Amino acid sequence: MHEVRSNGGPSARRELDLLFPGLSRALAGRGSGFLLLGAWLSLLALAVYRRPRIAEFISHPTGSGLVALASLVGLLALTWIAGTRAVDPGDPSGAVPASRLRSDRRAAIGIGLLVVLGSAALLAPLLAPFDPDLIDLGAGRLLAPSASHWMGTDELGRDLFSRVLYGARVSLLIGFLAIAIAVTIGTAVGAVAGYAGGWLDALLMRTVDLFLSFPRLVLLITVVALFEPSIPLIVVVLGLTGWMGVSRLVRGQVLSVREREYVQAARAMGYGSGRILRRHVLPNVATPIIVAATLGIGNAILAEAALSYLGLGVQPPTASWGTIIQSGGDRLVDAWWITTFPGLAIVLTVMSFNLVGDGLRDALDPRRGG
Amino acid sequence: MSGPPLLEIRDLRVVFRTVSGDAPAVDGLSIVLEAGEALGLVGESGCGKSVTALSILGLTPRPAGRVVDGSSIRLRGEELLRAGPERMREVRGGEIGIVFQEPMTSLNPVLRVGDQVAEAVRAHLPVGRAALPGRVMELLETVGLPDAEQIARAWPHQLSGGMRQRVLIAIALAGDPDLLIADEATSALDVTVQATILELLDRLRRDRSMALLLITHDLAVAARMTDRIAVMYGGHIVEEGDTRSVLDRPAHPYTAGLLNSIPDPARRGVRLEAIPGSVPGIGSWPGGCTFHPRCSRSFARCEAESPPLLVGPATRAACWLLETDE
Amino acid sequence: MGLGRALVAGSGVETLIRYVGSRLLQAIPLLIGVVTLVFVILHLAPGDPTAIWFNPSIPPEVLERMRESMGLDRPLYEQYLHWLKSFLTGDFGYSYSQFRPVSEVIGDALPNTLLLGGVCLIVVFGIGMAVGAWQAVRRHSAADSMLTFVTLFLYSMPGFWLGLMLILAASTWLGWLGLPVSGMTSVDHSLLGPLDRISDIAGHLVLPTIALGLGSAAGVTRYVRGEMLEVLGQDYMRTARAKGLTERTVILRHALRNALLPVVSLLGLYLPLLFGGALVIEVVFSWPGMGRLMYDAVLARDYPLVLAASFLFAVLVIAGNLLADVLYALVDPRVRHA
Amino acid sequence: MVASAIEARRGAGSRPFGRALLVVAAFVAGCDSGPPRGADPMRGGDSLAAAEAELRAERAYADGVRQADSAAHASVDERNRYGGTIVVSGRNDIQTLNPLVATDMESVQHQAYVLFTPLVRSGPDFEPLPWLARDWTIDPEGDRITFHLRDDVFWHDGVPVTAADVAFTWERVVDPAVPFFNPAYFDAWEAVEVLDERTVRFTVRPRSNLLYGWAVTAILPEHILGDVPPDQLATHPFGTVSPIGSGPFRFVERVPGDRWVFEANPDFPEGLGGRPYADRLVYRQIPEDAAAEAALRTGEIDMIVDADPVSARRLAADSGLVVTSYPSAEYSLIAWNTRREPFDDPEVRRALTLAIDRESIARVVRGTYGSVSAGPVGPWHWSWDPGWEPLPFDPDSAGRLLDRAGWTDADSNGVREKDGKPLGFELYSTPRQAWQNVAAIVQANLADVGVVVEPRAREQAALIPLVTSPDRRFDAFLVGWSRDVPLDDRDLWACDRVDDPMHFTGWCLPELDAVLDSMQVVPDRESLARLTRRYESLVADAQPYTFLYNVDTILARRAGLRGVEADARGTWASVAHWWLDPESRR
Repeated sequence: MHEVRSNGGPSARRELDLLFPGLSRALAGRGSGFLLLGAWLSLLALAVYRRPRIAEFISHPTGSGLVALASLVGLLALTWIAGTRAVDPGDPSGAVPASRLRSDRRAAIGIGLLVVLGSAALLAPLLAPFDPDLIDLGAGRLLAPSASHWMGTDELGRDLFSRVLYGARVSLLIGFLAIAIAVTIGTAVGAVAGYAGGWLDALLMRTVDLFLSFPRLVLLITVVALFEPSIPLIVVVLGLTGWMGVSRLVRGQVLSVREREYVQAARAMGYGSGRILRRHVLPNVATPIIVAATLGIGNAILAEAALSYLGLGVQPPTASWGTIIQSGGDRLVDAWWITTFPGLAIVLTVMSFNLVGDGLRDALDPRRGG
Repeated sequence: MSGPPLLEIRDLRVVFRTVSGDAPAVDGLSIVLEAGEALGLVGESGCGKSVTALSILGLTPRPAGRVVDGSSIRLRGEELLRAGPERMREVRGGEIGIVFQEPMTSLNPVLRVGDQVAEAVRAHLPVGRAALPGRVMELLETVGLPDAEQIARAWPHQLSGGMRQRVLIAIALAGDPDLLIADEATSALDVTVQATILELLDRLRRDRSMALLLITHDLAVAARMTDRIAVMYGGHIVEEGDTRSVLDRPAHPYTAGLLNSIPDPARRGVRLEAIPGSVPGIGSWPGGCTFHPRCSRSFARCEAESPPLLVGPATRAACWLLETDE
Repeated sequence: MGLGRALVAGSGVETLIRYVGSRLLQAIPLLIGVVTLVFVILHLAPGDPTAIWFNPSIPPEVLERMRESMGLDRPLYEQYLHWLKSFLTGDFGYSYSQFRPVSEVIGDALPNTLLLGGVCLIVVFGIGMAVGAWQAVRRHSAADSMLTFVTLFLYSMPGFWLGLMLILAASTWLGWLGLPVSGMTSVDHSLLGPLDRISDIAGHLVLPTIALGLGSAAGVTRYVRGEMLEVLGQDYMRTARAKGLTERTVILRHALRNALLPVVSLLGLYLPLLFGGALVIEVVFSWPGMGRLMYDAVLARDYPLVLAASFLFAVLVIAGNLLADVLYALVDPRVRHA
Repeated sequence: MVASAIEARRGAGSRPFGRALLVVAAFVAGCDSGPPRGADPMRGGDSLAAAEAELRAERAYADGVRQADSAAHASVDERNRYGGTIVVSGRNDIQTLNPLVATDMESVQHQAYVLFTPLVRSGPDFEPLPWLARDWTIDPEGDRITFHLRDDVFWHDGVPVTAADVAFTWERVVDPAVPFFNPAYFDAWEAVEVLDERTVRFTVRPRSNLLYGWAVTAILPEHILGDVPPDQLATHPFGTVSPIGSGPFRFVERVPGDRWVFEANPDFPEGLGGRPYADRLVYRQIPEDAAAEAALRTGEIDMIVDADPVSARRLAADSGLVVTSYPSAEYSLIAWNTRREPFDDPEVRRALTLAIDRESIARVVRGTYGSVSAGPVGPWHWSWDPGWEPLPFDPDSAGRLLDRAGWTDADSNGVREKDGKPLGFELYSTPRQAWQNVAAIVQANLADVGVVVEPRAREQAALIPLVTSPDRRFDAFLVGWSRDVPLDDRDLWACDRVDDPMHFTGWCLPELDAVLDSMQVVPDRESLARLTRRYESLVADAQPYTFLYNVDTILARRAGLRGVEADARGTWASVAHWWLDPESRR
């Protein structure tokens, strides 16, 4: 390490970042600096602490193990790159009205929570203190939360904290995929209905009404009974029954955008409607869709949990938060932790999605101000 | 006129809280208005005119806006900034009426027009339920609305822009105020309707010997309607005097610049001059004389020190040119 | 608003009736569509109504005869036509899992769901509007940001989990409250006088209503707060204050009336949510309503009961949306007197 | 000599397969935990010793309760035991009181003991005792039986119960148009003759448990249902809206999905015990265990029938409550589909049973209210031999058996293979919580001996076709089942009925067919017991099922409710003698 120049000019501090990304910004008292540094150090500590498990994942590669390793490396790389980027000059903070700030802060908290939850889910195989399916019918059954078992154990002696961590993977995965399907279908239907108008619009909207007035439960149970209940099935079913809201939203936006001059201009220049839709209309509709999608993921996670609680969602042994809650349902009074902790995990996750969704919506539409 | 003036504002300072600290919107404004007199407060948008009007009525947009201590707004000598909420309610509509700029959105869409006028009447005058409709009809007729009966029953969205502005004037007059503030009252209307509203305001002022504070960016409108004019820039008054003097012998370069940018039939063919640069946003006003960066005749002192109102040939202006005898 | 366009053409009551009429006409194909879809999906699922009776000692031939008596051996379209004909003539058929005519089964369950759903609706919109408006008026205050956090927290909570936590609390540290944790009526209900019966049911309503309503109440609060903020920023609020009206009048007479307009349309959206969402809550609290009935019926492949319940659910949804539209028109003069 | 039991699998009290799945699954839904503080075997403790100690303590507690009960009996004078409303709650609603259609335990018990007066009544060892029939004589050739009825039993609408009612009931039960759930009870009953108002004679074939059908099937009122066409009896409102009975209690009202209310029948004959002590008897459906427990603690209900072992542990600790249990006909099993490799090999089946820790499963799922099941006969049956031991939990010999059967872990990847095929199977069950726990334990146990288990949860109506259709698309099937007094298991094992729905395993043995056939006709109990022993040993050797655990029915009641002597005949057997301490009447 060559000597650091006395005045510790910016370039000197930059070298420190190579080893400790974000350090220079932390020294400059910038919040993001502490965050990056904290992330970097904790990821390193995890890698060191879990050396044996990493070695085992390498020797006996399993699906989830590889995902965990890949995400550990990925997160380290991300933090390093973010940390070492040149310290951006003081941004000219124009007179930003306080309300904009608040909504950004809420979005920031939401995103922060999501990053933590997401990485915890991805790194579950490394983070989990025990194997989630390890049964201990002896002394380990139904232990209350303690130092060794942060969230206690269930009736088969399995460590609840590990199961909730692994459950996060299932619930988050289902939430994202279901919304992806719902938003895709919704956007397609909404865009075509909004843009085409006329009888096609009426037909599509009547179909939307049909789906909205359809008892979702009948479809869910029948599909679960018809096919083998599995994560892809739940995702498809939630996706198929969740797109109607998005389609109405998109249609409204497309209707308003369609009248705008630049769209008529494009039409005048002879562009095909497909191109117009893709190039001009949809980008302007993107923001409300993103907001709807973010809020939608929260609802999808809630729906999956309810389904699993009714025994219709994710089938054991895969543990999703809903199934864990169901397993604790009849031990509510004396093994309260089995039901409580997965519930809290759901609330925290859904809240962070809602925080981000709210923050985005208010930031993008200041009139409704935070 | 003996006794304190109808309205006297001295060193009014209003700031807005932003991410990077408090930004001043009104920075040391002082004006005086006698009873029955018409004063034009003229300035480009963003110079703090509307904030001044709202502050007079104690309606500074909270919580972002804040009237800084040391400011003073006296109504016939009574300091309004220290008046309690009940007193301020009596003043609003009872002693000072205000008409805003945007007639299309200033009426409550879900209440009938008559109810919105009656509400204002009952807030200040001891009018019984029975007499109320009559009083409302009378008000609507005085503001020149033809079929008052039908108008009273109508909903706001059923009236044109001009008719709605007349209703708003009726509302402002409901409490027989001594001072009427017209904050860009005609800017949103098209020219023909604008003229009829201005003529109405003038007639009402005379009939009721009511003071008028006409806030506008349009010097021509101020010229027709007011006895005196105060030109506002950078949150305070830069020139003030009786209308004729300000129009004919402006002492402040900014006022001169404003006058030159008005198309005047007398100077047909002469190229209109535009004042270089643009009005700085709230909170980013330069030091010294706020106009100096855009003033073609600015010199060292302008940048250093903010000039007070100095006595000029016919008007008073905040410009160091008056002191130097160049 | 569809209604708005219709009302623009004419004005007054007869347009309203014509509009409602056209909406009801549109609803008929929709209802038929829903019920047909349910019929097809149910028959696609493996297993059939005899599943509930699948008794080891019933010889196969008896089971066969039972299937014939239910008409399950006939081709699908024939079953559908037969069912549709009887359904349209008001004969909802016999529920094999409840051993009673379907109309009777639904007759018992529907009022309970309407009761729970109705009470929830009142609580949800009552709290939502009051808290939302109160919060908006105190914008940027500590109370505002605290409430924003709390409503977000409650809005993100799974209803059934909240139900379980309420049962946990009611049977442990809140035990002294003696809140009933299951069913709709206590045991000796039939012996009670009319007044006691009402208070008995009310007692049973407390926990399910909280479990079902809290999340939605938080949702409505957030929505009303947003609407209220928007209204408070409008110009006519400034006019109202400039008139010298008291703050209370300004808020109640001017702000609230305008903010509540869109809330009425929210009512239409929440109707199906409350009755659909009630299902899990009804299962947790064993509330004898339509949700639990539907859940058991679908599991037991009780075709007539599921079809009738689905039809009713669709009617509720369509009626809800229509009601919201009509209410919106009545409340907003801009639509009523275009 | 006829044995009858209310808990019969296929008798009136039996649970249809479908219901068996749902009910038994729910029945064992809660595995148990005790309050974390108390010494609780399910909590593991260190060894089985702790579990035994707990069992002994449990029995001592039960005996103590019985003494307290009889002491109380003597202390309170018989006269003021009358009065009060007894409220009983159970997990499932009574489906109907129409005996021709009822299939679930709650409905049948209310028919036989509460609402109606059956022809005969079962004694403690299920031998038939006089009830509606004062006595009966069997002709020397044994082909005709004549019943003499009491003259003091009336329908609740005042009409006397006569021989015509008995004949009418028999005609409907055997009528093919009526979906009676257990025709096997009466297939030895050929014809009926009404000699006079009080005498009815049947021609019969020799049959063991001959009269058992009449103990569990209530007599129907001919004057009400006489002219109802047989095929409409099933959907007649008699069962759910207006049941007219002849028993100790009369029907008052029903609130669907919530409760059934009965009141004492003042005209019930003294000879049969006279008017019951309680004024009113209520049955409430509370599916959620936590809710039922809370209702019992607050006194809203007096007894939980079939309580969940989890709540039972907690309730037992409460001084104001009493928890007892009795062996029931319920048991759980894994059925191996012997039509598929490798379950056709008895060695493999035996190894799988040896490798499964049934003791832990019983303890986890049932706590002290269950025992490892040794075979098709359970502790509730009169012919049960306590000395008959189940296979031990012995993973080592299981491993050796698998090696011998050719399943070895050549590539030592922890999973045994044979000719390249790994040893593993899918274990099907419904998504009930108890089955998930059992499946998880089986998965862990078999993993230790190199067998891969994949639990598959399928909703009941979808699962039934899988396991009952001829192509039998399953390897192993975890299910709850209920036994029957006549032990007529021919539909499970008979070689000529391999394709019947219930023949899951597809395993059969000609010798076993002979044993089962003779068990249905042999007249005396000693030879019936001997044949039953032979039946048990044949099944134990072949292990077509891995028998898991027998279930004890748990009754949790307020101390103030007395006279509840429940045994294998069913909870409501002694309902007429239940009474409430005067001060604990609501």
